[in-house]
Amino acid sequence: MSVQAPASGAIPTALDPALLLRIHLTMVRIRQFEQRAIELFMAGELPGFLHSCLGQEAVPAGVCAALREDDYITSTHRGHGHVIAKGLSFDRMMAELYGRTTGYCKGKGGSMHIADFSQGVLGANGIVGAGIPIATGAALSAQMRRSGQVVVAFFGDGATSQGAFHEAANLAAVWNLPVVYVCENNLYAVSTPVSRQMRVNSVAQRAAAYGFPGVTVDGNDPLAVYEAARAAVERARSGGGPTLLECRTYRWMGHYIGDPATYRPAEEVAWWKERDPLALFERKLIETDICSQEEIQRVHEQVRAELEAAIEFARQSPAPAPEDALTDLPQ
Amino acid sequence: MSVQAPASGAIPTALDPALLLRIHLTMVRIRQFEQRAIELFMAGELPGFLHSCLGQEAVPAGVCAALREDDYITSTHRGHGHVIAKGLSFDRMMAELYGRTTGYCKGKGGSMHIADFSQGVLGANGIVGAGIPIATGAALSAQMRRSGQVVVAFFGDGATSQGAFHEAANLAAVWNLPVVYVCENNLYAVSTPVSRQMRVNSVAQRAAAYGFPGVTVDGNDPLAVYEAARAAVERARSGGGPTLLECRTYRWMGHYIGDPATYRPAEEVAWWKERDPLALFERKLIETDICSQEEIQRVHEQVRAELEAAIEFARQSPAPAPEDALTDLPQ
Amino acid sequence: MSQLYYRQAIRDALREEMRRDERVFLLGLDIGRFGGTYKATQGLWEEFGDERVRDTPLSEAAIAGAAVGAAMTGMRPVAEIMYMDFITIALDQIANQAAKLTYMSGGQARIPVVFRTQEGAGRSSAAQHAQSLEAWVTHIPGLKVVLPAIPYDAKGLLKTAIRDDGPVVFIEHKLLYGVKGEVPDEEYLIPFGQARIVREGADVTIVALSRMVLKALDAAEELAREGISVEVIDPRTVVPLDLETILASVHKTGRLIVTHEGYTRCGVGAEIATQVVEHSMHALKRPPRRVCGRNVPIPFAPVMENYVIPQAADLVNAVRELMS
Amino acid sequence: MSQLYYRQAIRDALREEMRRDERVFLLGLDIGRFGGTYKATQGLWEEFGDERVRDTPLSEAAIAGAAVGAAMTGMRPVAEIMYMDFITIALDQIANQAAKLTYMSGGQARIPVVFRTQEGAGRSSAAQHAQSLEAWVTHIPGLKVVLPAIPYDAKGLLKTAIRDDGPVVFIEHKLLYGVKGEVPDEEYLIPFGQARIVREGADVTIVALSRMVLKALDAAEELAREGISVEVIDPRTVVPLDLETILASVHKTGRLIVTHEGYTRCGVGAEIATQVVEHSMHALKRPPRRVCGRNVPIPFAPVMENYVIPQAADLVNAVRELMS
Ligand SMILES: Cc1ncc(C[n+]2csc(CCOP(=O)(O)OP(=O)(O)O)c2C)c(N)n1
Ligand SMILES: Cc1ncc(C[n+]2csc(CCOP(=O)(O)OP(=O)(O)O)c2C)c(N)n1
Ligand SMILES: [Mg+2]
Ligand SMILES: [Mg+2]
Repeated sequence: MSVQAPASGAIPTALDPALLLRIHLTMVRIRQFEQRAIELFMAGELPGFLHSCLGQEAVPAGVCAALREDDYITSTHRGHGHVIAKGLSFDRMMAELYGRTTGYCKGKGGSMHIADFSQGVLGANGIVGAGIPIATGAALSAQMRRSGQVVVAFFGDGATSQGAFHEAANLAAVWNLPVVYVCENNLYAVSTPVSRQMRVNSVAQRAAAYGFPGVTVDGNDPLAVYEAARAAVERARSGGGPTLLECRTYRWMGHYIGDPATYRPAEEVAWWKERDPLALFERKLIETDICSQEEIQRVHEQVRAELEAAIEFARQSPAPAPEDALTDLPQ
Repeated sequence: MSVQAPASGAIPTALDPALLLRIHLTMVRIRQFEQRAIELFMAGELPGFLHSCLGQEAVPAGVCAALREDDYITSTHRGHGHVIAKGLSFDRMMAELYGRTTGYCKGKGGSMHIADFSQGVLGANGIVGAGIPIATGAALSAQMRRSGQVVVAFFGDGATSQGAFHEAANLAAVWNLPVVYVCENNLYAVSTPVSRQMRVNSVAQRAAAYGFPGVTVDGNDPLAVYEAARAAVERARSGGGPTLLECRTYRWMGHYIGDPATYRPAEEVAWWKERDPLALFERKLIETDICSQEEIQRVHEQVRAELEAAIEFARQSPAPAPEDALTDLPQ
Repeated sequence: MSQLYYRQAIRDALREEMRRDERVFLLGLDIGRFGGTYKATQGLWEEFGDERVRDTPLSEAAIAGAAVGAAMTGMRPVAEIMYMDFITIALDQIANQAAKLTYMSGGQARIPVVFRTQEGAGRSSAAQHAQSLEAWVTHIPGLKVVLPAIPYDAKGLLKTAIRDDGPVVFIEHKLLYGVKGEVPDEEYLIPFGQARIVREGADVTIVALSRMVLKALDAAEELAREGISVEVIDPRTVVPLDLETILASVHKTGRLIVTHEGYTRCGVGAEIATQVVEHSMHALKRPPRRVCGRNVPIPFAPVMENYVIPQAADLVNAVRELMS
Repeated sequence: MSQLYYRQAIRDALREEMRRDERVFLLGLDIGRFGGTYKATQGLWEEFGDERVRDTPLSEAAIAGAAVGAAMTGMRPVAEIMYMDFITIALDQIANQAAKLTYMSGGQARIPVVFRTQEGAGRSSAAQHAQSLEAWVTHIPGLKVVLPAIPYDAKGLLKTAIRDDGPVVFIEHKLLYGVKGEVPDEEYLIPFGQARIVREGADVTIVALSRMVLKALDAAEELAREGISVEVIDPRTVVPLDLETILASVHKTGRLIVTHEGYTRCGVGAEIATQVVEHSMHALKRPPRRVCGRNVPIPFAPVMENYVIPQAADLVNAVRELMS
């Protein structure tokens, strides 16, 4: 698969500046959360594993900007960006990463399982592809309850090789469910490049097997993502059924923090880092006079303050007692 | 999905008459085997279940005519036709249906699990779709051993909704394996019409998700099947990779013997029965002067004699001892 | 009281719960107009239509997963896995998702889903259509596991399963569908975790699962004629397990047999026997016995099939040995 | 003799068998250039190339199924399921196909396939990356099940597994890869079905699986200081199981503890305890004890994770109780 350049171009004037700033804020929040999480992890403060979505911020930011608050998402092992974009707060996320009782999952889930049902986050998932049938079922539920909700399943390129993807996408097609399948194609599943995962040139092509639209967009351009997601979400909400939305992007870090990612050519990494979705978007915002460099600076500072407070919150939060492990089974 | 009329037309003159007669013989053998099996089953002579492929004879006959003896197939719950076409003999098949020690599986497998590794029959399978990854692995083996063998996976329309189909087809694409995926689209999975199994108009379309060709042919025309299979097998053997070959056909009986199949409109059944693949082919053979009505008659009689002998063989064969159940585990 | 077939009891439970609660719906293969492979959903599609009795494509992973997603978001699905052998395909959603999401989310997820399935040998269905795999789901924390043996239990337990707020694996038996039994006309529920003493006795305790309950009764009948008094206990739910009732019986009889069709090795029988021994080894006059499925795949030919799954005669022999 | 890491012992076994027999090849996720998640295949891709060290798409069902098909037709694949938790996705091919095809075909199919996988908690990987699911595969007739605890066993048993003509599930432990041990320089094989007496003792028998062998040794060491003598037995293969060695030990000590990380309920511990009781209840001075994984999903936070899987201290306590 050839690596494509992100579409450039000006910001469509029709877009509400408030929306643009919201998307920007989300991207900053994801960026900073991920950077600090890496630091904390490397400092040995966080147990377990960390899968960073640095470099992929535009996808969740663009997609979730097209969602209602009561819409649902399912997420993945690389899920911090998704849940931040869906509205989760730093403090309880950080507390979860620290394994504290104040975390979203009381320290039972950790980085890979953050969930907040009150915000429509049905859970990150450690089994690649497993969120896809779950999202499909939530869409069935929305359809049956006539709630007007839409569901987004986030997943990676690798996940499309799973049987679960196939079965769920087909089911959604047959039942015309209000679901958007968002594939973050970051060109690798761990060390395996897409060219060794599939023989088609785009993930979007796979939609042909199910009879619903498949769309590929520049996943480093939050507005391209937003526009495509908005169209797909509208389609879903109005009874038009599922869409497969492929967002081409790149993870800056290794598969997990600690993976040196020597399987990727240095030039490829450099090429993508130059196309930093946040920097590009900020340049656009300034060029289009949506906001100034200072205002952007201020956003970064606000987010930083919030994040440091969240880290403090997490550090100060109580660790679970060993026996807490015995609670929270079904009923 | 719309029901399509089988392509009619004359027999391509380029085809070797011996090949045509071989295909015809295979179809007669399948037809008669299935008819007698139904009778024996209804008479209470055969334990278990019976999934009849009456009406679908042209597919295995056409496909297997394109195979070498050392090529492999995997089969399904509706597998008698496949294994007859691959060369298995009536006597040991019947003995297996009777659950006798002389059966292909010594009475351990039954109708749904007939296998003969010496003839390349890697087994019928009771799990819908499960033969597809196995066939794919056999193709990998053939490729690695540079044996020049090709593998055919037979399966139904319903099986294409299984994750196993998706995962295996994708793997075969990536590794360019010598495998032909033959879907017998008989328009139903048990009671569920294809329109409620998928939203695409043809199974062949699903190949687009993998990047190899998908072809739809009239599955009631053994020569259309043969030609398409030959092309796909040649492609596979010469390193061209997999093909998905969809053969549109119809099962005359219910899903299993005993299923009244009330879920199918009577006109639909009648329409298809008129397109009896065997009768149509025999008419063509006569019209094209490949053989006479009498010669055809003689084939039927020969097959009948062979079949009655096989039934006798099965009836006379010893039943297993209870403790035989304890043998034949791996090593 | 009416005399109903087991399959009718299942159907009535589904119907009553669907009438009572519109969030309850069914999905699975051929459960609609076709009425299910063993006709346990017959008539429901006619009453509730396509929306609530949903035929699916042939996709067990998606059936289970869609049920999980729907359950998490306000519905109460009853998903059918046609044969328990096919649970292999759905197991990620059942064991890694349904069973764990509540816990992993720190108690947030409520997943009121029932996975109905059917097990058992005896129909010459061979190795991939006759397994009794309750041990697999029993092993996984977070799943409740129910195996009704009679129409009365089938109805009362299925209604409880549907009202339960967590995932339940509800395992029917293919050779029980055509068995009749008394079912009250008025509504009733059977709580999980309460064993049924099917027959009282003093000499040997047989703990039997699913269809083995019937065979245990046959064995007890025969043994009674020899003057041996057998107590037959049906746990009905193996998670939660009513160990107390079993222990009380063992304290009385001093002899334990556990019987199920599932493979002996690492089967539920090992668990029950171990729990009994852990608590009451001193009460056992003889070591416990397992009369369970042999450790081979299930063969096609009836003579072999009958040999690998336990029969009443096997129970009779085991009891006699324990008494000797 | 060399001191090798467990991961090196695995890799050496693979390398030697691949050199010896060109039909042996590997397939799985990221096993090639990446060297495997726990680096157990590092260096093999460099030596054997893309063809024999095959990175696959993320498709566990196809990985397992392709291995079965290749094994049936003359190859000897070693398929890797990256975490045992993901076996859910491959289980149809492992339990319904690999395990049964030989039997269902009346003995025709020869399926020399090894499913390598890795289990165990202790790395805060949470509920879907830390399970020890050996009970599932132990339950299914037709599969051999191997759990090496030390580098020596890992190498010798993996070589035996690769040469075995039937399907073998070979279960490593994620926290053992970095443990060192003695491995002979010359070739050796370890037959299946022979337990290893890891430490001799007179008072209590601990049968320990996988990483629990190490914790059992720690416990034995501590207890020795109190004058309690513990015998530690590692079955190494649970199918086939060397019951004789276990029984001999129990006859000597009269006290049995079984320990593994897998969930207690319906775990392998229940099977081993039951077999011991069936054969030798009279030899037991006290009921057998299970010190196994608690019946909850595995939590993320270390303090809870350490609580749900057994620790050496839990074994020490259990032994003290048995001795009191
Ligand atoms: C079923 C399953 N198989 C394998 C893994 C191990 N694993 C975790 S993430 C990952 C790669 C996922 O690739 P992709 O879907 O492209 O997502 P990305 O990591 O690139 O965001 C793998 C193989 C898993 N968690 N689940
Ligand atoms: C995994 C699995 N699910 C369900 C079944 C039950 N079943 C047997 S055949 C069948 C329908 C298969 O339909 P199709 O693939 O179209 O083949 P056909 O019967 O039409 O030849 C079903 C649902 C099964 N055997 N395996
Ligand atoms: Mg990726
Ligand atoms: Mg069909």
